[in-house]
Amino acid sequence: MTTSIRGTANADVLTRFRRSAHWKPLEYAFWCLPVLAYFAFPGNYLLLSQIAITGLFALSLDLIFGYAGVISLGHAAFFGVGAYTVGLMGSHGWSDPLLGLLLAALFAGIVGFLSSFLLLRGSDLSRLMVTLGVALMFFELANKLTRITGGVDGLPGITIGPILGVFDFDMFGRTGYIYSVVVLFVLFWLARRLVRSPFGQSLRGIRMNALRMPALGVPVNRRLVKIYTIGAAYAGAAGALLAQTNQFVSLDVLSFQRSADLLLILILGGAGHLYGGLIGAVVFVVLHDQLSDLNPQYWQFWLGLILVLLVLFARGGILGTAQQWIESRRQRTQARQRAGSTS
Amino acid sequence: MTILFDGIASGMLLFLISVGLSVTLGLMNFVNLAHGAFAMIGGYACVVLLNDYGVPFLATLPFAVLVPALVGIVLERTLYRRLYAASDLDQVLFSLGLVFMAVAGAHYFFGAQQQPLHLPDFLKGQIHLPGLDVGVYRLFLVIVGLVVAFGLQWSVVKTAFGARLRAAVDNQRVARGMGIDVNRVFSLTFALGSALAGLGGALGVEMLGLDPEFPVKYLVYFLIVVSVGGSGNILGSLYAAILLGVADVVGKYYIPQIGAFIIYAVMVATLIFRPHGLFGRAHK
Amino acid sequence: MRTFGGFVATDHVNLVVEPGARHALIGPNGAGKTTLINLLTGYLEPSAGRVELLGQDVTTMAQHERCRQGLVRTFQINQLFADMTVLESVAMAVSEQRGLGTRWWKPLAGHGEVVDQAAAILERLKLLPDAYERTRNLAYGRQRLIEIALALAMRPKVLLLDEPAAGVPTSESQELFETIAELPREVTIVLIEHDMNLVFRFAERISVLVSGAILVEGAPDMIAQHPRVKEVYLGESHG
Amino acid sequence: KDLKIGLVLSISGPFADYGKQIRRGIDLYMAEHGDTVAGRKVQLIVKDDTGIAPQIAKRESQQLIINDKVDILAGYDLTPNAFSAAPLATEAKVPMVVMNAATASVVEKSPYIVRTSMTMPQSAWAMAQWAHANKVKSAYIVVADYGPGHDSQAVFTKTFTGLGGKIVGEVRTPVNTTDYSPFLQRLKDAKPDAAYFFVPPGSSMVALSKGFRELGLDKLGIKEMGPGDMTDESSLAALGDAALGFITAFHYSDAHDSPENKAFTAAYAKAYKDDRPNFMTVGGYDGMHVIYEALKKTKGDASGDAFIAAVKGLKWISPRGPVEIDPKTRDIVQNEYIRKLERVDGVLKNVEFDTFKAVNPQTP
Amino acid sequence: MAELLRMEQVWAGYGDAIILEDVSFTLAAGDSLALLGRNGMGKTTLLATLMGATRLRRGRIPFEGRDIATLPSHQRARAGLGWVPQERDIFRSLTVEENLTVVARPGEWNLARVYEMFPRLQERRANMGNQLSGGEQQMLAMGRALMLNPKVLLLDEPLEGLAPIIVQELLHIIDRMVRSGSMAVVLVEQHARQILPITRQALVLERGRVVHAGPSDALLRDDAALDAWLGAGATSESNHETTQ
Ligand SMILES: Nc1ncnc2c1ncn2[C@@H]1O[C@H](COP(=O)(O)OP(=O)(O)OP(=O)(O)O)[C@@H](O)[C@H]1O
Ligand SMILES: Nc1ncnc2c1ncn2[C@@H]1O[C@H](COP(=O)(O)OP(=O)(O)OP(=O)(O)O)[C@@H](O)[C@H]1O
Ligand SMILES: [Mg+2]
Ligand SMILES: [Mg+2]
Repeated sequence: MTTSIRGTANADVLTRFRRSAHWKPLEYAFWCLPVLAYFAFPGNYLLLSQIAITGLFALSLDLIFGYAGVISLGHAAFFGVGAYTVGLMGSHGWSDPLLGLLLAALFAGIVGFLSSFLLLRGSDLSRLMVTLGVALMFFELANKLTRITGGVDGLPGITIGPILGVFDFDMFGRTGYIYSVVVLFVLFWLARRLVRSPFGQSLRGIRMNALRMPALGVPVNRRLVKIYTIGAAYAGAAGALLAQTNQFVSLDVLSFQRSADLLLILILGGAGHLYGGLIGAVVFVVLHDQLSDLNPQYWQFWLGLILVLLVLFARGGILGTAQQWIESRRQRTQARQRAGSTS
Repeated sequence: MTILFDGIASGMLLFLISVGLSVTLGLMNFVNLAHGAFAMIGGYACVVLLNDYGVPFLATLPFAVLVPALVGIVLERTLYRRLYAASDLDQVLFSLGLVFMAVAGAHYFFGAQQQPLHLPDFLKGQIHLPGLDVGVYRLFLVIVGLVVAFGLQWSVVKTAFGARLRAAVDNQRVARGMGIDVNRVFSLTFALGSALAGLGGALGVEMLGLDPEFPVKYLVYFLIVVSVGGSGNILGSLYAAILLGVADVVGKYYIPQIGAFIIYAVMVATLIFRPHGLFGRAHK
Repeated sequence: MRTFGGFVATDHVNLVVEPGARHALIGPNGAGKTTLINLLTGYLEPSAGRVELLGQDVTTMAQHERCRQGLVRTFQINQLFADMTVLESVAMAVSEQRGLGTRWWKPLAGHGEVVDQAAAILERLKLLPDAYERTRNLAYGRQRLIEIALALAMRPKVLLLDEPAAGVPTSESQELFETIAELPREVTIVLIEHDMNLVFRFAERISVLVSGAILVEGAPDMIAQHPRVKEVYLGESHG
Repeated sequence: KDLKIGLVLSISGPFADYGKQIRRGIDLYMAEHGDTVAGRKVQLIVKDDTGIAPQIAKRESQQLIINDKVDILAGYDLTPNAFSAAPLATEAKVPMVVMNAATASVVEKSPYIVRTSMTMPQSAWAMAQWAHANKVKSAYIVVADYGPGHDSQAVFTKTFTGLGGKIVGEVRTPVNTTDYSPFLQRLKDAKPDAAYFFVPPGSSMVALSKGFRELGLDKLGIKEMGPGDMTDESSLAALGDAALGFITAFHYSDAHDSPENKAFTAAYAKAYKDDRPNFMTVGGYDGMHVIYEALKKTKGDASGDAFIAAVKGLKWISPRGPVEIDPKTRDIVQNEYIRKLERVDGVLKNVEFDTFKAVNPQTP
Repeated sequence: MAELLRMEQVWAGYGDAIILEDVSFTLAAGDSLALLGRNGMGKTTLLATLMGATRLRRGRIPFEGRDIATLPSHQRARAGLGWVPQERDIFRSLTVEENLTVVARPGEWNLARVYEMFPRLQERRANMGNQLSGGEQQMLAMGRALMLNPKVLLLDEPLEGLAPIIVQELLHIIDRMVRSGSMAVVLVEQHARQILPITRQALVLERGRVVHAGPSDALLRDDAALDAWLGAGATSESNHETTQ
């Protein structure tokens, strides 16, 4: 061990840190995938846009759960608010998609802001239950207001105008797919900046040790309210995308199943990495699609089995496991070097 | 009066089907969402014996307790054990996986349809008292519920076993280092939780029905009871269940329009004001 | 005054710490020293009484506000960020101190001054070699240093140290105290410590807390000779 | 060239039983009538929509159209799923045979939709008519708080009060209600001549009828009635004797007395032991019938316009009785039977005892 | 003195990381061992390895003639190892008294004796474990280990955070226990000066390896060696600047 790390050594240490926020080659590669998929699977644009939308939805949960550590089993509430915003606008003749997206995010954000105050105290379990309770109440509300929401049957006949007045949503879902991916990318890019900023770092701090943060001058509650609102707005945007690409909204956008699946997707991919939600969405949606084609009656069984195996052998989700693997390899090489130098 | 009694009885049913979860989640701190699957095993054990083998209802109950307990022990030894130290979420994910498998399995073996259950005559009907009509089965539930609650409280929570369990939950590594056989304590407790789940499942068939979706359908209710009661507290779950049952039934009688809202509203309100449940302590 | 249920943990403590003081707080285990710090920083609310900071009443001020006013503490039992690297933890604290905590556009690593300052603190505490190590993988003693580093990052006006040297080997605790002693004279320091070598060398004034109340207060020499203090706290070996 | 039919059904999830029965109806029909029609071999491609999941249903339908290039879409056991797929049928001009989804407005969502099941209003209308004709002056309504419940409630109320009956109380209960006693207690206090129920079959129905008897409402002479979904053949086993005497209006009972139904039930019993056909089986069975007949007429042309033209006005004797595809709405016109739940030779049956002929599916 | 506990060429660590390399020592009944070393050198890891709470890669650990290397942790405790973990690790949701009784095994140490030794604990007996002051937790951890009536007591920095008067008392008690031969003790401590006088032999760890083993009194006199292994200040109050 050397004790004097002045000058160049110090600078070296810091450059490594400074570089940590740059885009990595792997990330560039990742974002080529949606483009490749566009050419590779022309008949599957609906599936692909569903992946993008689910990915965005998972991203929204990652912001509040993966970074700030606020667990939610009711995230579908915001998704649903976004979807119904677009749906109701669409069935009343307000068909501009970008305006719809914006308003959906706005409304979901407002609902998120208001409900965030319910979450400020409490343990994981109570947060889980409070979010769940709120979402269930939203579900019941939409169910009861059959006249406005169409209830279980849903809101058919939503008209969505062309994007920017030019690109029409077609049956093959091509426009919808490009639109979803572009929205996803833009929002991802913003989120990426956010989580690497001081604000994002303070969220991680809150997740790891919320008790310590006030002693660093951090108003924990205010930060939580902020990120919860942002996460809700993101979820609302995802809901809006779903409503727009499907031109249909029904109660299932608010369902418990959706919240639960979402949590599953995020954990599957690995929470707290931003990409975890996206990868989880790809894997989950594709798996679901394939398994239910192969073995429709028992696809749930295989899904269950995969979950169990995942938790037993690949904790931390796909990205978490990859990271662990890299870290343990690093440790092993270190150990080997040490053994070499001491002997 | 009758409404109040019905409320208590429906609370007792809530308690019975979720008490197993109070044990695994509340005492062991394992977020076992597969609780409903164990309850379902108990339910099917009861129904199959009753319908296919003609075993009388009460005589099926021991099996409804034993079968899930055995399954519980086996799963605990092989799978659950590896996850005690895992995060809540990993436990959630894992047990959800089990639920999915259980649902598909039940589909495969028993089909998608509701299972019939026919109570013996002495458990049917109502006793009419002045001003109070008491459903016999409801009364039966109330009695069983009380026996289970107080039995558990005195045999597990307040004893040396309970202290060892809490120690093991607080810090497994150190508990082992202090000579506590953590594995055995956990195995036994888990088996107990599964057994209670099975009992609740069997007793619940009459009122909740039984089909492969059972573990998913009532999951939310199990969780509500345990979280409102506060984890680590059996009697807390009992009081919470009764509170919820009464609120639900009374609400439905007097203001039926608001239907399902009541139970959720009670839960959310409770958890906002008492984040660790009515009787819970800060934990974990 | 603070009670837990019926138990009185600190009882009508009147403690005045002068600006720029080097003040030690000692007393038997369970005397209420940590509780007192918790009260000062707003971690606990007093059942009765007032807390003033630099002439301003802060009794009802939230914890983080007091911290921003310069009232900074360390914890007796480490309160760290297990999954962050050492550099990240400290850089986070620095950025909060500079009021950047709500900036969400520029990456933390892009705030040059913040990173430099964090690195300087790590260097001062000899933590640089572990800059990229995750906190949880460090031995206890090194984690202890991060606790101090976080406090230093907050540029305290008043620094409350709760057994900072516990778990740090003697050799390194010496260095640690030198680092603390190097802090500018304007910084007021209140120290809780059971290692009398450190206390007597460092403190200019000592208060002895017993059963939630101040027993005596005075210069180190006086305390070391005080018979009651010897009886309840120091024992025979000192003085 | 093969005739590809894309089936979108609930094969997993809470409605798996629907998918199963519809599929059996289809298979029975094909077993009886061969797998070739108008010179084209019929090929089924089955997709699972996993329950109420409109975007999955839409996606599966789209893939069926684009990737599998199916000629006909069929299945659709749940209304939202049918709604979401309807625009695709319109855009691709593919016929869409709805075999269950029962909300009245489904057929309006695309000119290429034809329905072979039923609508909610049909049974509610028939029930109200029958109640009025049988001296029921006042009724109390208990329906599950969701779309179909709301529909059923509205049609019953409108028809019944139109005929001069009185609704003395109504309540919408949460879909997953397990204990109906508070609601039934209110019903008891209101002392109606009859109770009109609509709750999902399965656990809710079991709980409802057990509660009804536990409170002794049957002994007070209050008639129990409602749409026949609640006592469909698949759920009878679980119901047991708890609902004996329940009066329902519906278009199909496996106890329907006709040679067509005898043959149908016999074929079913032979193929699937220990199980009984229900209205969904018939929906699937008749759906295939419509496809076969239409193709015979068009000589194998399954393009949307030709197919729909051929379907309009189609008439045949189904196992459920005489039926017709309404040329205007492409919806099914059929008899509604009034039945009573009884044990016949130890088996629970919906025994038909009254008939309303050719009931219009769109709010009669 | 008869051999009680031995470590033979033990390699151990956490996960993939190997911390202890080729560590051996022997402890006789009634013997006492001071385990020294700077921060992060593996002292805690060594105790945890004895308790079976790390990943053992290689080596044997005979205890009373039986190799306990493969025994699960709780059986080692029952066989006679008593552990005071460095971070105290009090059971938070048990009261002070439950913390003590939950691990109790028959022997000379019982509730009354522990309370006699730490009257403070008796005063706080109904407190929850997580509502104790730092020093009280330390006392409780010590008391809890004694309730096991172990043959070997493993103490990981037990003096940390205790008031000087208690420290002196505790050192006395340990000294007495060792002298009376009732219990063997392994003592980890930063303050070498305080414990070398009351232990018989000393072991110094450096980066997971044993760099010195020998009688305590010799080491106590050998300032140079102490300086080299434990850093300046370990030996004297005066301080020099840099050390490697
Ligand atoms: N939450 C609590 N509930 C009840 N009693 C408590 C709580 N927190 C602390 N105490 C009690 O208050 C007393 C003072 O504790 P405090 O932590 O302030 O002591 P201390 O002086 O810091 O001691 P030490 O030197 O051992 O750290 C202790 O006896 C402790 O048991
Ligand atoms: N759980 C763990 N996982 C991985 N590495 C660990 C873990 N605990 C400790 N280490 C590493 O093992 C090494 C030895 O740690 P150990 O705690 O045994 O040191 P120590 O000598 O007890 O130090 P201290 O005096 O600070 O208590 C350190 O380098 C530490 O980083
Ligand atoms: Mg303290
Ligand atoms: Mg250590």
